[in-house]
Amino acid sequence: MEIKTQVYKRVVAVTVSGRVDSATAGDLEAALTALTNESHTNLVLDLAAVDFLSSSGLRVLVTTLKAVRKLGGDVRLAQPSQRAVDAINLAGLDVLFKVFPDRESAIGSY
Amino acid sequence: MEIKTQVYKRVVAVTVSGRVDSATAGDLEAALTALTNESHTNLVLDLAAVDFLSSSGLRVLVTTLKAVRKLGGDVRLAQPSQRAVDAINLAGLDVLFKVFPDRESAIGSY
Amino acid sequence: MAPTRTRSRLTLHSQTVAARLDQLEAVCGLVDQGAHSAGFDDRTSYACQLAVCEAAENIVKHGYRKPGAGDIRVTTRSRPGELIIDLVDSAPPFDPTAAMPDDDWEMTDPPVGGRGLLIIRRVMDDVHYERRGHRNHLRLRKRIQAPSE
Amino acid sequence: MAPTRTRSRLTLHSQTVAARLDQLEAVCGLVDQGAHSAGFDDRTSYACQLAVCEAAENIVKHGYRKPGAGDIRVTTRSRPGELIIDLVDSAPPFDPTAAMPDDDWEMTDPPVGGRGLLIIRRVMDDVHYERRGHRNHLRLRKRIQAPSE
Ligand SMILES: Nc1ncnc2c1ncn2[C@@H]1O[C@H](COP(=O)(O)OP(=O)(O)O)[C@@H](O)[C@H]1O
Ligand SMILES: Nc1ncnc2c1ncn2[C@@H]1O[C@H](COP(=O)(O)OP(=O)(O)O)[C@@H](O)[C@H]1O
Repeated sequence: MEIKTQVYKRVVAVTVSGRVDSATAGDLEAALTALTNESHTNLVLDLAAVDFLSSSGLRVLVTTLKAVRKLGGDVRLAQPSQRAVDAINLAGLDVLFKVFPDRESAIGSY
Repeated sequence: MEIKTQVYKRVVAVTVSGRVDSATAGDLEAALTALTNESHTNLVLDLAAVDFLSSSGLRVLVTTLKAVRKLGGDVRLAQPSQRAVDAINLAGLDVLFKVFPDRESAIGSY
Repeated sequence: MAPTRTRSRLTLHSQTVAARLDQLEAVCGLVDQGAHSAGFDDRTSYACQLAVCEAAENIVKHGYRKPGAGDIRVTTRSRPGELIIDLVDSAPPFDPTAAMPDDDWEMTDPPVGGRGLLIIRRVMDDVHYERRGHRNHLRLRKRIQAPSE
Repeated sequence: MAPTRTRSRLTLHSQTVAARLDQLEAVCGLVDQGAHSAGFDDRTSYACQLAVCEAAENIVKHGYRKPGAGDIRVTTRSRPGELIIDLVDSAPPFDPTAAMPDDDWEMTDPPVGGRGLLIIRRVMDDVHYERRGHRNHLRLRKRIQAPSE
Protein backbone atom coordinates (compact mmCIF):
# COMPACT_ATOMS: atom_id res chain seq x y z
CA MET A 1 0.00 0.00 0.00
CA GLU A 2 1.10 3.54 -0.76
CA ILE A 3 -0.40 6.78 0.52
CA LYS A 4 0.13 10.20 -1.04
CA THR A 5 -1.36 13.33 0.42
CA GLN A 6 -2.06 16.61 -1.33
CA VAL A 7 -3.13 19.42 0.97
CA TYR A 8 -5.27 22.10 -0.66
CA LYS A 9 -6.81 25.12 0.92
CA ARG A 10 -10.05 23.54 2.09
CA VAL A 11 -9.64 19.96 0.95
CA VAL A 12 -7.05 17.24 1.30
CA ALA A 13 -6.74 14.65 -1.43
CA VAL A 14 -5.35 11.31 -0.26
CA THR A 15 -4.24 8.91 -2.95
CA VAL A 16 -4.27 5.31 -1.76
CA SER A 17 -2.86 2.55 -3.90
CA GLY A 18 -2.21 -1.16 -3.63
CA ARG A 19 -3.55 -3.55 -1.03
CA VAL A 20 -5.53 -2.21 1.89
CA ASP A 21 -5.99 -5.09 4.31
CA SER A 22 -5.37 -5.92 7.94
CA ALA A 23 -1.62 -5.76 7.35
CA THR A 24 -1.72 -2.18 6.01
CA ALA A 25 -4.92 -0.60 7.36
CA GLY A 26 -3.00 0.68 10.39
CA ASP A 27 -0.81 2.86 8.19
CA LEU A 28 -3.84 4.28 6.45
CA GLU A 29 -5.49 4.98 9.78
CA ALA A 30 -2.37 6.76 11.05
CA ALA A 31 -2.24 8.97 7.94
CA LEU A 32 -5.90 9.89 8.12
CA THR A 33 -5.83 10.49 11.86
CA ALA A 34 -2.87 12.82 11.41
CA LEU A 35 -4.94 14.84 8.94
CA THR A 36 -8.02 15.09 11.12
CA ASN A 37 -5.81 16.07 14.06
CA GLU A 38 -4.56 18.98 11.97
CA SER A 39 -8.21 19.98 11.35
CA HIS A 40 -8.24 18.72 7.79
CA THR A 41 -11.76 17.37 7.67
CA ASN A 42 -12.77 17.73 4.01
CA LEU A 43 -11.19 14.60 2.65
CA VAL A 44 -11.08 13.14 -0.83
CA LEU A 45 -9.85 9.57 -1.07
CA ASP A 46 -8.58 8.71 -4.52
CA LEU A 47 -9.04 4.93 -4.66
CA ALA A 48 -8.25 4.50 -8.33
CA ALA A 49 -5.27 2.25 -7.69
CA VAL A 50 -6.64 0.20 -4.81
CA ASP A 51 -6.55 -3.45 -5.82
CA PHE A 52 -7.71 -5.04 -2.58
CA LEU A 53 -9.87 -3.55 0.15
CA SER A 54 -10.75 -5.74 3.09
CA SER A 55 -13.03 -5.03 6.02
CA SER A 56 -10.02 -3.72 7.95
CA GLY A 57 -9.60 -1.02 5.35
CA LEU A 58 -13.32 -0.32 5.33
CA ARG A 59 -13.22 0.03 9.09
CA VAL A 60 -10.65 2.83 8.71
CA LEU A 61 -12.83 4.60 6.14
CA VAL A 62 -15.86 4.46 8.42
CA THR A 63 -13.92 5.51 11.53
CA THR A 64 -12.51 8.48 9.63
CA LEU A 65 -15.92 9.36 8.23
CA LYS A 66 -17.42 9.44 11.71
CA ALA A 67 -14.58 11.56 13.06
CA VAL A 68 -14.66 14.22 10.32
CA ARG A 69 -18.46 14.36 10.20
CA LYS A 70 -18.48 15.38 13.83
CA LEU A 71 -16.29 18.31 12.81
CA GLY A 72 -18.47 19.23 9.83
CA GLY A 73 -16.31 17.45 7.27
CA ASP A 74 -16.78 14.44 5.02
CA VAL A 75 -14.96 11.60 3.31
CA ARG A 76 -15.65 11.50 -0.43
CA LEU A 77 -14.33 8.96 -2.86
CA ALA A 78 -12.74 9.78 -6.19
CA GLN A 79 -12.57 7.37 -9.13
CA PRO A 80 -12.60 4.21 -6.99
CA SER A 81 -11.37 1.07 -8.71
CA GLN A 82 -13.92 -1.65 -9.44
CA ARG A 83 -12.33 -3.68 -6.66
CA ALA A 84 -12.72 -0.89 -4.13
CA VAL A 85 -16.35 -0.42 -5.21
CA ASP A 86 -17.06 -4.14 -4.99
CA ALA A 87 -15.69 -4.31 -1.45
CA ILE A 88 -17.66 -1.27 -0.32
CA ASN A 89 -20.86 -2.64 -1.87
CA LEU A 90 -20.42 -6.14 -0.46
CA ALA A 91 -19.98 -4.61 2.97
CA GLY A 92 -23.19 -2.64 2.46
CA LEU A 93 -21.38 0.66 3.00
CA ASP A 94 -22.04 2.21 -0.41
CA VAL A 95 -24.77 4.42 1.04
CA LEU A 96 -22.21 6.13 3.27
CA PHE A 97 -19.84 7.60 0.73
CA LYS A 98 -20.31 10.07 -2.06
CA VAL A 99 -18.47 8.80 -5.09
CA PHE A 100 -17.08 11.03 -7.87
CA PRO A 101 -15.81 9.98 -11.29
CA ASP A 102 -12.59 11.98 -10.96
CA ARG A 103 -10.45 13.80 -8.42
CA GLU A 104 -11.39 17.22 -9.73
CA SER A 105 -15.12 16.80 -9.22
CA ALA A 106 -14.57 15.31 -5.77
CA ILE A 107 -12.38 18.24 -4.75
CA GLY A 108 -14.80 20.66 -6.36
CA SER A 109 -17.70 19.16 -4.41
CA TYR A 110 -16.55 20.78 -1.17
CA MET B 1 -12.30 29.15 -29.85
CA GLU B 2 -14.21 26.75 -27.62
CA ILE B 3 -15.41 27.30 -24.08
CA LYS B 4 -16.42 24.59 -21.64
CA THR B 5 -17.69 25.33 -18.17
CA GLN B 6 -17.70 23.07 -15.15
CA VAL B 7 -19.57 24.43 -12.17
CA TYR B 8 -18.39 23.12 -8.80
CA LYS B 9 -19.63 24.06 -5.38
CA ARG B 10 -17.39 27.05 -4.77
CA VAL B 11 -15.38 27.19 -7.98
CA VAL B 12 -16.10 27.25 -11.68
CA ALA B 13 -13.55 25.80 -14.06
CA VAL B 14 -13.66 27.31 -17.54
CA THR B 15 -11.76 25.48 -20.25
CA VAL B 16 -10.81 27.73 -23.13
CA SER B 17 -9.26 26.34 -26.26
CA GLY B 18 -8.18 27.61 -29.66
CA ARG B 19 -7.71 31.18 -30.75
CA VAL B 20 -8.67 33.99 -28.40
CA ASP B 21 -8.44 37.21 -30.39
CA SER B 22 -10.60 40.20 -31.30
CA ALA B 23 -12.86 37.92 -33.35
CA THR B 24 -13.62 35.59 -30.42
CA ALA B 25 -12.96 37.60 -27.24
CA GLY B 26 -16.59 38.72 -27.19
CA ASP B 27 -17.79 35.14 -26.75
CA LEU B 28 -15.37 34.61 -23.91
CA GLU B 29 -16.49 37.81 -22.27
CA ALA B 30 -20.15 36.78 -22.57
CA ALA B 31 -19.44 33.41 -20.96
CA LEU B 32 -17.49 34.91 -18.09
CA THR B 33 -19.97 37.71 -17.50
CA ALA B 34 -22.77 35.16 -17.32
CA LEU B 35 -20.85 33.37 -14.58
CA THR B 36 -20.15 36.46 -12.52
CA ASN B 37 -23.78 37.51 -12.89
CA GLU B 38 -24.73 34.20 -11.32
CA SER B 39 -22.37 35.00 -8.42
CA HIS B 40 -19.71 32.56 -9.55
CA THR B 41 -16.64 34.56 -8.63
CA ASN B 42 -14.01 31.92 -7.88
CA LEU B 43 -12.87 31.17 -11.41
CA VAL B 44 -10.28 28.81 -12.77
CA LEU B 45 -9.36 29.32 -16.41
CA ASP B 46 -7.83 26.24 -17.96
CA LEU B 47 -5.72 27.69 -20.78
CA ALA B 48 -3.93 24.47 -21.73
CA ALA B 49 -5.30 24.45 -25.26
CA VAL B 50 -5.12 28.16 -26.05
CA ASP B 51 -2.94 28.62 -29.12
CA PHE B 52 -3.31 32.36 -29.64
CA LEU B 53 -4.10 35.02 -27.06
CA SER B 54 -4.20 38.61 -28.23
CA SER B 55 -4.67 41.79 -26.21
CA SER B 56 -8.43 41.52 -26.84
CA GLY B 57 -8.42 38.23 -24.97
CA LEU B 58 -6.21 39.67 -22.25
CA ARG B 59 -8.62 42.54 -21.88
CA VAL B 60 -11.40 40.06 -21.08
CA LEU B 61 -9.23 38.34 -18.50
CA VAL B 62 -8.44 41.63 -16.78
CA THR B 63 -12.02 42.90 -16.94
CA THR B 64 -13.23 39.67 -15.39
CA LEU B 65 -10.52 39.75 -12.77
CA LYS B 66 -11.54 43.23 -11.70
CA ALA B 67 -15.20 42.29 -11.57
CA VAL B 68 -14.78 39.16 -9.46
CA ARG B 69 -12.20 40.73 -7.16
CA LYS B 70 -14.74 43.33 -6.15
CA LEU B 71 -16.96 40.46 -5.08
CA GLY B 72 -14.20 38.71 -3.17
CA GLY B 73 -13.36 36.28 -5.97
CA ASP B 74 -10.37 35.72 -8.22
CA VAL B 75 -9.32 34.51 -11.66
CA ARG B 76 -6.66 31.81 -11.47
CA LEU B 77 -5.00 30.11 -14.38
CA ALA B 78 -4.51 26.39 -14.74
CA GLN B 79 -1.84 24.78 -16.92
CA PRO B 80 -1.63 27.68 -19.42
CA SER B 81 -0.04 26.83 -22.75
CA GLN B 82 3.34 28.37 -23.55
CA ARG B 83 1.57 30.66 -26.00
CA ALA B 84 -0.89 31.89 -23.41
CA VAL B 85 1.98 32.49 -20.98
CA ASP B 86 4.02 34.34 -23.60
CA ALA B 87 1.13 36.67 -24.40
CA ILE B 88 0.44 37.38 -20.73
CA ASN B 89 4.13 38.07 -20.07
CA LEU B 90 4.60 40.28 -23.13
CA ALA B 91 1.61 42.32 -22.02
CA GLY B 92 3.19 42.67 -18.58
CA LEU B 93 0.17 41.08 -16.92
CA ASP B 94 1.89 38.07 -15.39
CA VAL B 95 1.90 39.70 -11.95
CA LEU B 96 -1.90 39.73 -11.95
CA PHE B 97 -2.70 36.06 -12.20
CA LYS B 98 -1.89 33.10 -10.00
CA VAL B 99 -0.83 30.24 -12.21
CA PHE B 100 -1.17 26.56 -11.29
CA PRO B 101 0.42 23.57 -12.99
CA ASP B 102 -2.86 21.65 -13.19
CA ARG B 103 -6.61 22.11 -12.84
CA GLU B 104 -6.77 20.25 -9.58
CA SER B 105 -4.34 22.52 -7.75
CA ALA B 106 -6.03 25.62 -9.17
CA ILE B 107 -9.43 24.39 -8.01
CA GLY B 108 -7.97 23.34 -4.67
CA SER B 109 -6.44 26.79 -4.17
CA TYR B 110 -9.84 28.31 -3.40
CA MET C 1 1.81 -28.80 -2.11
CA ALA C 2 1.51 -29.48 -5.82
CA PRO C 3 -2.00 -29.55 -7.25
CA THR C 4 -3.63 -32.95 -7.33
CA ARG C 5 -6.10 -33.90 -10.03
CA THR C 6 -8.63 -36.35 -8.66
CA ARG C 7 -11.19 -37.92 -10.92
CA SER C 8 -11.70 -36.06 -14.15
CA ARG C 9 -11.88 -32.33 -13.55
CA LEU C 10 -11.33 -31.61 -9.88
CA THR C 11 -8.26 -29.57 -8.95
CA LEU C 12 -7.21 -29.57 -5.33
CA HIS C 13 -4.73 -27.38 -3.50
CA SER C 14 -3.92 -27.54 0.15
CA GLN C 15 -1.60 -25.49 2.31
CA THR C 16 -1.10 -24.83 5.98
CA VAL C 17 -0.21 -21.29 6.99
CA ALA C 18 0.69 -19.79 10.35
CA ALA C 19 -2.26 -17.87 11.85
CA ARG C 20 -0.76 -14.44 11.24
CA LEU C 21 -2.06 -11.41 9.36
CA ASP C 22 0.96 -11.38 7.08
CA GLN C 23 -0.13 -14.81 5.78
CA LEU C 24 -3.48 -13.55 4.47
CA GLU C 25 -2.07 -12.42 1.16
CA ALA C 26 -0.78 -15.96 0.58
CA VAL C 27 -4.27 -17.30 1.37
CA CYS C 28 -5.65 -14.89 -1.24
CA GLY C 29 -3.17 -16.28 -3.73
CA LEU C 30 -4.43 -19.81 -3.11
CA VAL C 31 -8.03 -18.73 -3.56
CA ASP C 32 -7.19 -16.88 -6.76
CA GLN C 33 -5.55 -19.98 -8.16
CA GLY C 34 -8.54 -22.12 -7.22
CA ALA C 35 -10.99 -19.59 -8.65
CA HIS C 36 -9.23 -19.56 -11.98
CA SER C 37 -9.13 -23.36 -12.06
CA ALA C 38 -12.89 -23.20 -11.61
CA GLY C 39 -13.17 -20.85 -14.58
CA PHE C 40 -14.17 -17.81 -12.54
CA ASP C 41 -13.41 -14.37 -13.94
CA ASP C 42 -11.15 -11.93 -12.08
CA ARG C 43 -14.01 -10.12 -10.44
CA THR C 44 -15.55 -13.29 -9.03
CA SER C 45 -12.13 -14.48 -7.93
CA TYR C 46 -11.63 -11.17 -6.13
CA ALA C 47 -14.94 -11.54 -4.30
CA CYS C 48 -13.91 -15.04 -3.19
CA GLN C 49 -10.55 -13.74 -2.01
CA LEU C 50 -12.28 -11.04 0.00
CA ALA C 51 -14.61 -13.55 1.65
CA VAL C 52 -11.95 -16.15 2.47
CA CYS C 53 -9.59 -13.51 3.79
CA GLU C 54 -12.29 -12.18 6.08
CA ALA C 55 -12.82 -15.69 7.45
CA ALA C 56 -9.09 -16.27 7.87
CA GLU C 57 -8.59 -12.87 9.46
CA ASN C 58 -11.32 -13.67 11.96
CA ILE C 59 -9.59 -16.92 12.89
CA VAL C 60 -6.35 -15.01 13.49
CA LYS C 61 -7.90 -12.09 15.37
CA HIS C 62 -10.86 -13.55 17.20
CA GLY C 63 -10.00 -17.28 17.23
CA TYR C 64 -6.35 -17.63 18.18
CA ARG C 65 -6.19 -14.00 19.33
CA LYS C 66 -2.39 -14.08 19.62
CA PRO C 67 -0.50 -13.87 16.33
CA GLY C 68 1.11 -17.19 15.38
CA ALA C 69 -0.69 -19.04 18.20
CA GLY C 70 -1.71 -21.76 15.75
CA ASP C 71 -2.21 -22.43 12.11
CA ILE C 72 -4.88 -22.62 9.44
CA ARG C 73 -5.18 -25.35 6.87
CA VAL C 74 -6.53 -23.97 3.61
CA THR C 75 -7.83 -26.36 0.98
CA THR C 76 -9.32 -25.34 -2.33
CA ARG C 77 -11.27 -27.67 -4.57
CA SER C 78 -12.09 -26.45 -8.05
CA ARG C 79 -14.20 -27.90 -10.75
CA PRO C 80 -15.69 -26.02 -13.69
CA GLY C 81 -18.05 -23.41 -12.25
CA GLU C 82 -17.48 -24.34 -8.62
CA LEU C 83 -14.93 -23.47 -5.95
CA ILE C 84 -14.96 -24.93 -2.44
CA ILE C 85 -12.63 -23.58 0.24
CA ASP C 86 -12.08 -25.35 3.52
CA LEU C 87 -10.51 -23.56 6.46
CA VAL C 88 -9.51 -25.69 9.41
CA ASP C 89 -8.16 -24.24 12.65
CA SER C 90 -7.72 -25.34 16.24
CA ALA C 91 -8.86 -22.16 17.95
CA PRO C 92 -11.83 -22.18 20.39
CA PRO C 93 -15.16 -23.15 18.82
CA PHE C 94 -16.93 -20.46 16.81
CA ASP C 95 -19.79 -20.95 14.40
CA PRO C 96 -19.98 -18.01 12.00
CA THR C 97 -23.19 -19.35 10.48
CA ALA C 98 -24.91 -18.87 13.85
CA ALA C 99 -23.83 -15.23 14.21
CA MET C 100 -26.15 -12.66 12.66
CA PRO C 101 -24.27 -10.30 10.37
CA ASP C 102 -24.99 -6.73 11.30
CA ASP C 103 -26.79 -5.29 8.29
CA ASP C 104 -29.21 -2.95 10.00
CA TRP C 105 -27.86 0.39 11.11
CA GLU C 106 -28.56 4.09 11.00
CA MET C 107 -26.82 6.41 8.53
CA THR C 108 -26.00 8.63 11.48
CA ASP C 109 -24.18 5.81 13.22
CA PRO C 110 -22.55 3.55 10.68
CA PRO C 111 -20.84 0.38 11.87
CA VAL C 112 -17.06 0.48 12.19
CA GLY C 113 -16.76 -3.30 12.28
CA GLY C 114 -18.73 -6.42 11.72
CA ARG C 115 -18.35 -6.30 7.92
CA GLY C 116 -16.48 -9.60 7.60
CA LEU C 117 -19.34 -12.04 8.20
CA LEU C 118 -21.57 -9.96 5.92
CA ILE C 119 -19.09 -10.10 3.07
CA ILE C 120 -18.67 -13.86 3.49
CA ARG C 121 -22.42 -14.47 3.31
CA ARG C 122 -22.94 -12.14 0.39
CA VAL C 123 -20.18 -13.63 -1.71
CA MET C 124 -20.60 -17.30 -0.97
CA ASP C 125 -23.43 -19.56 -2.02
CA ASP C 126 -22.96 -21.83 1.00
CA VAL C 127 -21.27 -21.43 4.34
CA HIS C 128 -21.04 -24.62 6.37
CA TYR C 129 -19.54 -24.95 9.83
CA GLU C 130 -18.66 -28.01 11.88
CA ARG C 131 -16.69 -28.52 15.05
CA ARG C 132 -14.79 -31.79 14.76
CA GLY C 133 -12.74 -32.72 17.80
CA HIS C 134 -10.71 -29.68 18.76
CA ARG C 135 -10.94 -28.13 15.31
CA ASN C 136 -13.23 -25.68 13.53
CA HIS C 137 -14.10 -26.77 10.02
CA LEU C 138 -15.46 -24.00 7.83
CA ARG C 139 -16.51 -24.77 4.27
CA LEU C 140 -17.23 -21.94 1.85
CA ARG C 141 -18.70 -22.69 -1.56
CA LYS C 142 -19.04 -20.46 -4.60
CA ARG C 143 -20.72 -21.41 -7.86
CA ILE C 144 -21.19 -19.57 -11.11
CA GLN C 145 -23.71 -20.18 -13.85
CA ALA C 146 -21.70 -20.47 -17.04
CA PRO C 147 -18.11 -21.38 -16.34
CA SER C 148 -15.57 -20.51 -19.01
CA GLU C 149 -13.42 -23.63 -18.95
CA MET D 1 0.64 37.23 -54.51
CA ALA D 2 3.24 34.52 -55.01
CA PRO D 3 6.51 34.94 -53.13
CA THR D 4 9.27 36.81 -54.98
CA ARG D 5 12.93 36.06 -54.41
CA THR D 6 15.00 39.19 -54.92
CA ARG D 7 18.77 39.06 -54.78
CA SER D 8 20.10 35.95 -53.13
CA ARG D 9 18.19 35.22 -49.97
CA LEU D 10 15.39 37.71 -49.55
CA THR D 11 11.85 36.34 -49.59
CA LEU D 12 9.04 38.81 -50.07
CA HIS D 13 5.28 38.35 -49.64
CA SER D 14 2.70 41.01 -50.08
CA GLN D 15 -1.05 40.96 -49.63
CA THR D 16 -3.81 43.49 -49.25
CA VAL D 17 -6.60 42.63 -46.84
CA ALA D 18 -9.83 44.41 -46.01
CA ALA D 19 -9.57 46.27 -42.69
CA ARG D 20 -11.78 43.85 -40.77
CA LEU D 21 -11.18 41.84 -37.61
CA ASP D 22 -11.92 38.60 -39.42
CA GLN D 23 -8.88 39.24 -41.63
CA LEU D 24 -6.43 39.26 -38.74
CA GLU D 25 -5.98 35.52 -38.77
CA ALA D 26 -4.90 35.76 -42.42
CA VAL D 27 -2.39 38.45 -41.46
CA CYS D 28 -1.03 36.10 -38.80
CA GLY D 29 -0.64 33.43 -41.47
CA LEU D 30 1.45 35.77 -43.60
CA VAL D 31 3.66 36.66 -40.66
CA ASP D 32 4.10 33.00 -39.77
CA GLN D 33 5.20 32.23 -43.31
CA GLY D 34 7.67 35.13 -43.28
CA ALA D 35 9.00 34.19 -39.88
CA HIS D 36 9.71 30.67 -40.99
CA SER D 37 11.41 31.91 -44.15
CA ALA D 38 13.63 33.96 -41.82
CA GLY D 39 14.50 30.83 -39.88
CA PHE D 40 12.61 31.81 -36.74
CA ASP D 41 11.36 29.10 -34.41
CA ASP D 42 7.65 28.68 -33.66
CA ARG D 43 7.81 30.66 -30.45
CA THR D 44 9.48 33.66 -32.11
CA SER D 45 7.05 33.44 -35.00
CA TYR D 46 4.17 33.47 -32.52
CA ALA D 47 5.55 36.62 -30.85
CA CYS D 48 5.78 38.31 -34.25
CA GLN D 49 2.21 37.26 -35.09
CA LEU D 50 1.01 38.71 -31.79
CA ALA D 51 2.76 42.02 -32.43
CA VAL D 52 1.68 42.41 -36.06
CA CYS D 53 -1.90 41.46 -35.22
CA GLU D 54 -1.98 44.09 -32.49
CA ALA D 55 -0.84 46.71 -34.99
CA ALA D 56 -3.36 45.57 -37.61
CA GLU D 57 -6.13 45.39 -35.05
CA ASN D 58 -5.38 48.96 -34.02
CA ILE D 59 -5.62 50.09 -37.63
CA VAL D 60 -9.04 48.42 -37.91
CA LYS D 61 -10.38 49.60 -34.58
CA HIS D 62 -8.75 52.97 -33.97
CA GLY D 63 -7.69 53.94 -37.51
CA TYR D 64 -10.57 53.21 -39.85
CA ARG D 65 -12.99 52.78 -36.95
CA LYS D 66 -15.68 51.31 -39.20
CA PRO D 67 -15.19 47.68 -40.26
CA GLY D 68 -14.23 47.39 -43.93
CA ALA D 69 -13.78 51.17 -44.27
CA GLY D 70 -10.45 50.60 -46.02
CA ASP D 71 -7.68 48.12 -46.40
CA ILE D 72 -4.24 47.21 -45.13
CA ARG D 73 -1.33 46.22 -47.28
CA VAL D 74 0.86 43.71 -45.52
CA THR D 75 4.34 43.03 -46.84
CA THR D 76 6.81 40.65 -45.26
CA ARG D 77 10.49 40.55 -46.12
CA SER D 78 12.51 37.66 -44.80
CA ARG D 79 16.18 36.96 -44.90
CA PRO D 80 18.04 34.58 -42.62
CA GLY D 81 17.65 35.89 -39.09
CA GLU D 82 15.55 38.89 -40.03
CA LEU D 83 11.88 39.60 -40.66
CA ILE D 84 10.51 42.98 -41.71
CA ILE D 85 6.76 43.59 -41.81
CA ASP D 86 5.29 46.66 -43.46
CA LEU D 87 1.72 47.69 -42.76
CA VAL D 88 0.29 50.41 -44.99
CA ASP D 89 -3.15 51.91 -44.43
CA SER D 90 -5.01 55.06 -45.45
CA ALA D 91 -6.67 55.80 -42.12
CA PRO D 92 -6.05 59.10 -40.31
CA PRO D 93 -2.45 59.71 -39.26
CA PHE D 94 -1.30 57.90 -36.13
CA ASP D 95 2.27 57.43 -34.99
CA PRO D 96 2.45 54.48 -32.61
CA THR D 97 6.12 55.19 -31.90
CA ALA D 98 5.14 58.53 -30.38
CA ALA D 99 2.54 57.04 -28.03
CA MET D 100 3.87 55.91 -24.68
CA PRO D 101 2.83 52.36 -23.91
CA ASP D 102 1.15 52.17 -20.56
CA ASP D 103 3.45 49.99 -18.46
CA ASP D 104 3.04 51.65 -15.10
CA TRP D 105 -0.01 50.74 -13.11
CA GLU D 106 -1.13 49.60 -9.69
CA MET D 107 -1.93 46.00 -8.85
CA THR D 108 -5.20 47.23 -7.41
CA ASP D 109 -6.17 48.84 -10.69
CA PRO D 110 -4.79 46.82 -13.58
CA PRO D 111 -5.21 48.16 -17.11
CA VAL D 112 -8.01 46.67 -19.18
CA GLY D 113 -6.55 47.97 -22.45
CA GLY D 114 -3.46 49.51 -23.90
CA ARG D 115 -1.59 46.22 -24.13
CA GLY D 116 -1.17 46.29 -27.90
CA LEU D 117 1.53 48.96 -28.23
CA LEU D 118 3.41 47.37 -25.34
CA ILE D 119 3.44 43.96 -26.98
CA ILE D 120 4.62 45.48 -30.28
CA ARG D 121 7.55 47.26 -28.63
CA ARG D 122 8.52 44.29 -26.53
CA VAL D 123 8.53 41.85 -29.42
CA MET D 124 10.06 43.97 -32.16
CA ASP D 125 13.62 45.23 -32.43
CA ASP D 126 12.57 48.29 -34.42
CA VAL D 127 9.30 50.11 -34.95
CA HIS D 128 9.40 52.79 -37.60
CA TYR D 129 6.53 55.06 -38.60
CA GLU D 130 6.14 57.45 -41.52
CA ARG D 131 3.20 59.31 -42.95
CA ARG D 132 3.53 59.42 -46.73
CA GLY D 133 0.83 61.31 -48.56
CA HIS D 134 -2.46 60.03 -47.17
CA ARG D 135 -1.03 56.77 -45.91
CA ASN D 136 0.41 55.46 -42.67
CA HIS D 137 3.55 53.37 -43.20
CA LEU D 138 4.48 51.21 -40.24
CA ARG D 139 7.59 49.08 -40.40
CA LEU D 140 8.22 46.40 -37.79
CA ARG D 141 11.53 44.59 -37.68
CA LYS D 142 12.52 41.46 -35.78
CA ARG D 143 15.98 39.95 -35.76
CA ILE D 144 17.33 36.82 -34.12
CA GLN D 145 20.93 35.96 -33.28
CA ALA D 146 21.54 32.57 -34.80
CA PRO D 147 19.12 31.86 -37.62
CA SER D 148 18.52 28.24 -38.45
CA GLU D 149 18.36 28.39 -42.21
N1 LIG E 1 -13.24 -17.19 14.07
C1 LIG E 1 -13.86 -16.50 15.03
N2 LIG E 1 -13.67 -16.80 16.34
C2 LIG E 1 -14.27 -16.11 17.31
N3 LIG E 1 -15.11 -15.08 17.09
C3 LIG E 1 -15.35 -14.73 15.83
C4 LIG E 1 -14.75 -15.39 14.72
N4 LIG E 1 -15.20 -14.81 13.58
C5 LIG E 1 -16.01 -13.79 13.95
N5 LIG E 1 -16.12 -13.75 15.28
C6 LIG E 1 -16.97 -12.80 16.03
O1 LIG E 1 -17.92 -12.23 15.14
C7 LIG E 1 -17.82 -10.82 15.10
C8 LIG E 1 -18.11 -10.26 13.70
O2 LIG E 1 -17.09 -10.63 12.81
P1 LIG E 1 -16.86 -9.80 11.48
O3 LIG E 1 -18.16 -9.64 10.81
O4 LIG E 1 -15.77 -10.45 10.70
O5 LIG E 1 -16.41 -8.36 11.98
P2 LIG E 1 -15.14 -7.85 12.78
O6 LIG E 1 -14.07 -8.91 12.66
O7 LIG E 1 -14.78 -6.59 12.12
O8 LIG E 1 -15.61 -7.65 14.20
C9 LIG E 1 -16.41 -10.57 15.59
O9 LIG E 1 -16.30 -9.27 16.17
C10 LIG E 1 -16.19 -11.65 16.60
O10 LIG E 1 -16.76 -11.30 17.85
N1 LIG F 1 -3.70 52.85 -35.69
C1 LIG F 1 -4.18 53.64 -34.72
N2 LIG F 1 -4.91 54.73 -35.03
C2 LIG F 1 -5.38 55.54 -34.10
N3 LIG F 1 -5.15 55.36 -32.77
C3 LIG F 1 -4.42 54.31 -32.39
C4 LIG F 1 -3.89 53.41 -33.33
N4 LIG F 1 -3.18 52.47 -32.66
C5 LIG F 1 -3.29 52.77 -31.35
N5 LIG F 1 -4.02 53.87 -31.17
C6 LIG F 1 -4.30 54.52 -29.88
O1 LIG F 1 -3.39 54.03 -28.92
C7 LIG F 1 -4.09 53.43 -27.83
C8 LIG F 1 -3.31 52.27 -27.27
O2 LIG F 1 -3.36 51.23 -28.19
P1 LIG F 1 -3.11 49.73 -27.73
O3 LIG F 1 -1.90 49.70 -26.84
O4 LIG F 1 -3.08 48.83 -28.90
O5 LIG F 1 -4.33 49.39 -26.78
P2 LIG F 1 -5.90 49.30 -27.10
O6 LIG F 1 -6.06 49.09 -28.55
O7 LIG F 1 -6.31 48.11 -26.30
O8 LIG F 1 -6.48 50.55 -26.56
C9 LIG F 1 -5.45 53.09 -28.39
O9 LIG F 1 -6.41 53.05 -27.39
C10 LIG F 1 -5.68 54.22 -29.38
O10 LIG F 1 -6.17 55.35 -28.70
